[in-house]
Amino acid sequence: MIELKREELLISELADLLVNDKHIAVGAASPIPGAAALLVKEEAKLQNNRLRVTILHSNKYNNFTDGARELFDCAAQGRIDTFFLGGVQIDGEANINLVGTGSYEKIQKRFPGSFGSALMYFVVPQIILFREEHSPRTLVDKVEFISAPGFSDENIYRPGGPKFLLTNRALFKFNKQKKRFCLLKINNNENLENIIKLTGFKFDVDDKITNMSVPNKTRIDILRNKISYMVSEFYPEFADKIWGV
Amino acid sequence: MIELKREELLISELADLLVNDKHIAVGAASPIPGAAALLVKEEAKLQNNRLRVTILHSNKYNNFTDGARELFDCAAQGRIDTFFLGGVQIDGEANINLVGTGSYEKIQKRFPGSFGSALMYFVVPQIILFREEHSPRTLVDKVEFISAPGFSDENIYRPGGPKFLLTNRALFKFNKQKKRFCLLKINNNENLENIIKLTGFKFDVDDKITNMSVPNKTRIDILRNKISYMVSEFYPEFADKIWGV
Amino acid sequence: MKQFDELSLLEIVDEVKDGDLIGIPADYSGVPMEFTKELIKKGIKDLKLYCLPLTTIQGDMLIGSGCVSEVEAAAVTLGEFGLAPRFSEAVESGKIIIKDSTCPALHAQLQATEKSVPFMPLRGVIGSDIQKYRKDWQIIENPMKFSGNKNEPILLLPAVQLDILIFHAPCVDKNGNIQIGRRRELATLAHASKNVFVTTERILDIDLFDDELSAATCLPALYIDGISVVKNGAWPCALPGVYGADNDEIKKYSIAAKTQKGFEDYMKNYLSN
Amino acid sequence: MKQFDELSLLEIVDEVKDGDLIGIPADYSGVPMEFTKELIKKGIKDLKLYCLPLTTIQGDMLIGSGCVSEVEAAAVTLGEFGLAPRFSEAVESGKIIIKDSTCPALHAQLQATEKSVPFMPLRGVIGSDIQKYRKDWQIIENPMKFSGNKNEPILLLPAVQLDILIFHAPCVDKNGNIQIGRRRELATLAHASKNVFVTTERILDIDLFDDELSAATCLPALYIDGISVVKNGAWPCALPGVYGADNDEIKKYSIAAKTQKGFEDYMKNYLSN
Repeated sequence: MIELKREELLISELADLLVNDKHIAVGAASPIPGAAALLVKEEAKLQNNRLRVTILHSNKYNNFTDGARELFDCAAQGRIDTFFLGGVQIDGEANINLVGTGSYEKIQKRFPGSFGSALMYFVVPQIILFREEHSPRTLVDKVEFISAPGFSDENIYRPGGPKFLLTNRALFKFNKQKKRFCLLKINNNENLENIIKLTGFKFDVDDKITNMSVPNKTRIDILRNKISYMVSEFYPEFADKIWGV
Repeated sequence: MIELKREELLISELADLLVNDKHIAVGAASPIPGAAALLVKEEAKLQNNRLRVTILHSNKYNNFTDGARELFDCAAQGRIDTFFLGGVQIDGEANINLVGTGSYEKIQKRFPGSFGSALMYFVVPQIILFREEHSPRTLVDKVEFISAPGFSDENIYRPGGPKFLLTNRALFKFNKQKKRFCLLKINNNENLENIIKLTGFKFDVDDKITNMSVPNKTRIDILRNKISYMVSEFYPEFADKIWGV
Repeated sequence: MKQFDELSLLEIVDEVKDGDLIGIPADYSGVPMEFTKELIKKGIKDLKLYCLPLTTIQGDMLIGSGCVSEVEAAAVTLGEFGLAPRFSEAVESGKIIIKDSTCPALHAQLQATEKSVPFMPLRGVIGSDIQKYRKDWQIIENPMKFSGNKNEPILLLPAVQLDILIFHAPCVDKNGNIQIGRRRELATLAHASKNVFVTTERILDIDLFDDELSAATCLPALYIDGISVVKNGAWPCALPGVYGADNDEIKKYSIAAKTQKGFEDYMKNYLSN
Repeated sequence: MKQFDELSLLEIVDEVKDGDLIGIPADYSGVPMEFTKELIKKGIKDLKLYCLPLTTIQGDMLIGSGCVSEVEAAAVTLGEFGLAPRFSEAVESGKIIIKDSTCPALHAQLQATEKSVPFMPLRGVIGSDIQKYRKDWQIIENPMKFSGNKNEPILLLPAVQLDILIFHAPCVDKNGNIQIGRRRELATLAHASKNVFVTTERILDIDLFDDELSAATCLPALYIDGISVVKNGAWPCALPGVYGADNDEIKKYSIAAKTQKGFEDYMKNYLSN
């Protein structure tokens, strides 16, 4: 059996969520989503399907020519199917916080800021929340600052929103009607009790809950022999750490 | 004495109005304003002054790189000092009509349309109205369609507006307070009575009314030996007709 | 796997439906005349032309051929060859609806769609008869506390989304990126259009995105639904940087089209070539 | 007659006044670090940073040096080297005002000024705490009869005009046109700024407008008030297409700047080089 790195498993899990996309965009500081997008693009190519990937921190995989605003305009136009967002905190209603902890006026710990989340979360049909750390500190009952809300009133223009949340330990699906996450998959060395303990919000559990799926050999080969080198162009430290390329 | 063409006289008259500018823009179908702008730029160069000229129908003298909207954005930003507008009809309150004659709903004679006049007239500090034909048909009491109004209410944002009107026969200055043109100069072979007869609107007459000024030899030389060739790049037919270049 | 769909010209023509709101590039942006010829041959009906910001012979031919029900433009003109005769006649006789506009408004309405906002504000225009006759434009009092002027009326223009856009480009790279150079209004048009097709002089065997500077001259392939190679595809209009306008031909047209009969004779010959 | 003013770096620094609202380019747009060093040496005060849309070491150094009273940004970060420590500390201790924003809002506010309109609408954002705390942002009900949705709340962002913008560019042509390539957010910044100064690696002996394709890569000289040649002017930040970031140096900074003392020691050395 192939020894699989944790990051490779997450890349493969994300890739499974992208197979129906035509255009995937990847924002700042996202080597794992970036690798997943390139992996799906490569697999699509083998099946003679066309898939575009825009990776903002790459020159080679950046499709835009209208300056830094084009990502947001393009997303608002409905031309991006999937985008990834993270969060210092993510809560059970899929609100995300990229700003800090404590009250906003007297902030305790200040983080970088909300980036483009406050628009992207509204307009991209499939937002995948991705946060490696799965702990009561990151997955909270209620975020202390809403960089972008998980849902909106009926009269708000919102074709997009949260679809999945992936962490080191688990994959959740977001139920828009119930405004609640549902646990779909857990990492192989995890168990439900521990996930419940480490998650700061309440969630549903899918009837058919499974382990995360181990990628087959073909996928692993593509990832290690091809995607690794592509990723090294724009995330050299990550590519070096995981694959030594 | 040098035999001066009518067009050369008009170019020289326009040039005199541009000497304090830093950036002059010239729109569609305007060989005489284009030549005047390039002439002033050339004269500025001799005096070691910097003057920019943007001629939309030229590649060489087009300073813009943000597409066709940049002229309007640039003007709205206050970065264009002078622009030229024409009109199928121009009236005594400096309203201009580029659309047609007769009522709008049952138009008699349809002309091309208003182009960018409805913005440029509001934002460029010095708009020079230029219409070669000086007749009761072109200079009317009241335009039949307002492509752009000569003045606006106090609460309307309007840093720009009409400053001068030049025709084959005369140069008028627009008085913003009185909303009325004032005759400054007449062409050498004209007289005041005839101008009054051929002008469809009432106007004031300046105390110091003069003939149009004949350009000096230096200016004529620059025009014929240099500007003529520059103009031939973007208005070849005009340059050929006037200067045979 | 090719990164774009290479189509025949007729396949592109088939994508245009009766009643479509179609984007029309100005004479400096690459007029798709060969496409227009085939569109007229097809007998398309009820097109609504959205000109950014003007049209010349392309619009006049479509109007004269009875393909058009509505035109939104800042100008329809044959430039140095005078009025657009079929346009003028059609407006004078009430055959088409003309939504008179002004250049920056035509840009702004597409920029609203580019950003997916319902409207875009614009200064100027207020007090003109253009504004007076545009029932789809609205004026509000400036609602901002800290920007603009108190009590200032502000014109709001609706977002306009085009059904389809076709333009002619000098070249396209092997991955379907379109070289538009300084003609960035083509990007605005494409961003605001549901479908975009391009006719081009040639397909290059390189990827223009391999070099940062040549990348900067491109409209990215992601906005493009199909490409067709059509030699001299802008004739008799100019294709800036590649060939100039055939002024003799446009002049010939401008004279012939002064009457409907003259136009029809001209078109019979034009369409059969 | 030279078509632009060639200045010394200190002449550009002198154009920045205490209290100015200054445009700050993102790490991918050409960060003018040599300029920033001189600005800190000068002891500038009360700068308001307008980041499009984020700042990295440039903003953190200015904040740590006490030059800044306010920051409007979508993020302040050292990227892969973690939080911007002087920024975080200054916000936590209330030393600076942070106007939290989101990338598209920062673009749109400048686009409003680019068009000289008092505001720009934006979708999204409503219901976030970003919006809640921005008293200069307003929400109106969509006033349009025929576009957008009825009863839809629309966020309006005020036009923002910058006092001054400084960025670092790979090269400039002999007539003062700036090669910005795909970094067109620099054009938006320049259009919305009262004064624009550029530091650059070199001045080319050609006119980039002589060729249509190279013209398309430029920000025109007409927006530029002065240019200074400064070799390695972005170090330790990257100058895309010319040199990469000096990651060792940024990492060194990120560690030193974790404390005010460490920051001061680092800066003493940095400013004296």
